[in-house]
Amino acid sequence: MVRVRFFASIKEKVGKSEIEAYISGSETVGVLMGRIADEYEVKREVLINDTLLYAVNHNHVKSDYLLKDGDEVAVLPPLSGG
Amino acid sequence: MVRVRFFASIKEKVGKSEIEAYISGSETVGVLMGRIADEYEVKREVLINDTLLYAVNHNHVKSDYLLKDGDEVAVLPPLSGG
Amino acid sequence: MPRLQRENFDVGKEICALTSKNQRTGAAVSFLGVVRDFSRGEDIEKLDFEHYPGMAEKQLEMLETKAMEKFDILDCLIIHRTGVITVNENIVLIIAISMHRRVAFRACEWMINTLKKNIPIWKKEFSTTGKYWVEDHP
Amino acid sequence: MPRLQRENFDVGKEICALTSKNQRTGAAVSFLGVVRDFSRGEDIEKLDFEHYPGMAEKQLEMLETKAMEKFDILDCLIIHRTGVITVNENIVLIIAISMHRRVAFRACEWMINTLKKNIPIWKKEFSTTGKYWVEDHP
Repeated sequence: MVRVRFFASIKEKVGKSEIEAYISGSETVGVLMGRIADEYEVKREVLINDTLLYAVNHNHVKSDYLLKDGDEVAVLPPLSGG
Repeated sequence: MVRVRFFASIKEKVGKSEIEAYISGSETVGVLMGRIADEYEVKREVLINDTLLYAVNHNHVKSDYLLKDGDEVAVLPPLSGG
Repeated sequence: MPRLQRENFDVGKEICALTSKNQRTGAAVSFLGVVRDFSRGEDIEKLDFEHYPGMAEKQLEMLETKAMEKFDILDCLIIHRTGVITVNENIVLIIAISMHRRVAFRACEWMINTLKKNIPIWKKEFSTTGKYWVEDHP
Repeated sequence: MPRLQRENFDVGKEICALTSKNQRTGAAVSFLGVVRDFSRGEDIEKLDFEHYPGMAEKQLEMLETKAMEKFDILDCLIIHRTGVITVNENIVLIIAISMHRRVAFRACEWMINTLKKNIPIWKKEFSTTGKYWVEDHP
């Protein structure tokens, strides 16, 4: 089980700020995003595109990062602090 | 007649903060400095060297600047504001 | 230690607190970001800043640590506000202090550039015609 | 308008005064120079700043004008203190405000660099071993 958090525009598109998801064996962030898109009926491009960043346990990761049980995953739309 | 002002280390070396000097026809800042050095018995290098800047009427000038009557000339040792 | 806070900050007090802690300080360079009244051709009324609690704080700490490693500075500080901020109000303050000025300029500019790229903070603009998340790096 | 003054200045107040005059301001970059306790291998007690009255003010005004012409900034301000200044006290403050941060960094750094080269101000260092005019550009 992993916790998945959405922020800003992604949160509005998915309609949730966080969900929980089961992961099967060795699953990457990218694969998980595909499954979530299907399950929550949002287009895959919403959760998988070049402008997004991903984080696992508060660290930036790439979409091929291998998840493990208990991870906190986050989908970060283009940052605009400052 | 021109007014000549000295600052910081130059003022201490010449022993004066300002003097008045007659100028003859078309005289440059450099030529005037040579005459002042002789008259006030300081080495020519004190008033003529590559680290100095000159100003006439509050504008930076080169040593070949032609003086005219009533000018205010200044000898500026290396600046160290800020 | 960086700060992420709703309240405003006092720019002079923060710079002074940093410089007076270190007698070697010769230069303090600061960047202050404030809300512009105009953006992308629209009149702005206010901004609303959302952040990722936990990650934003952690990444800001890492940013200060990296700045100290990367540049010959004596200290640095980042303060970023969250929530609703209106026109002409402070958003972010970044200070770098050093013995000589050049590195303080480099460090301060590097920190604000890196903050914009790495820190999970998002800005919603409320203009006279609507509201939208800002999703580019001007 | 630049200022050459004996009194100290309030950094936050000066930055705030400048940014609040212009609602287009997105960025304010400031450089604050303070007296270091250590210079050229000697412990410093205080500095004494002499200037060329008339010329210093005029050249500072020209410096602000040139910065406005050279960079896409909204406004700028230079304040330099004169007379005796002790360790950790403020010497000089330079502020540049702009819509976007990059030009404010460039303008602020250019102004302090140019001030050091062009403005007739001289600094005498009083160290534990003696006093001397500073005659180089570190």
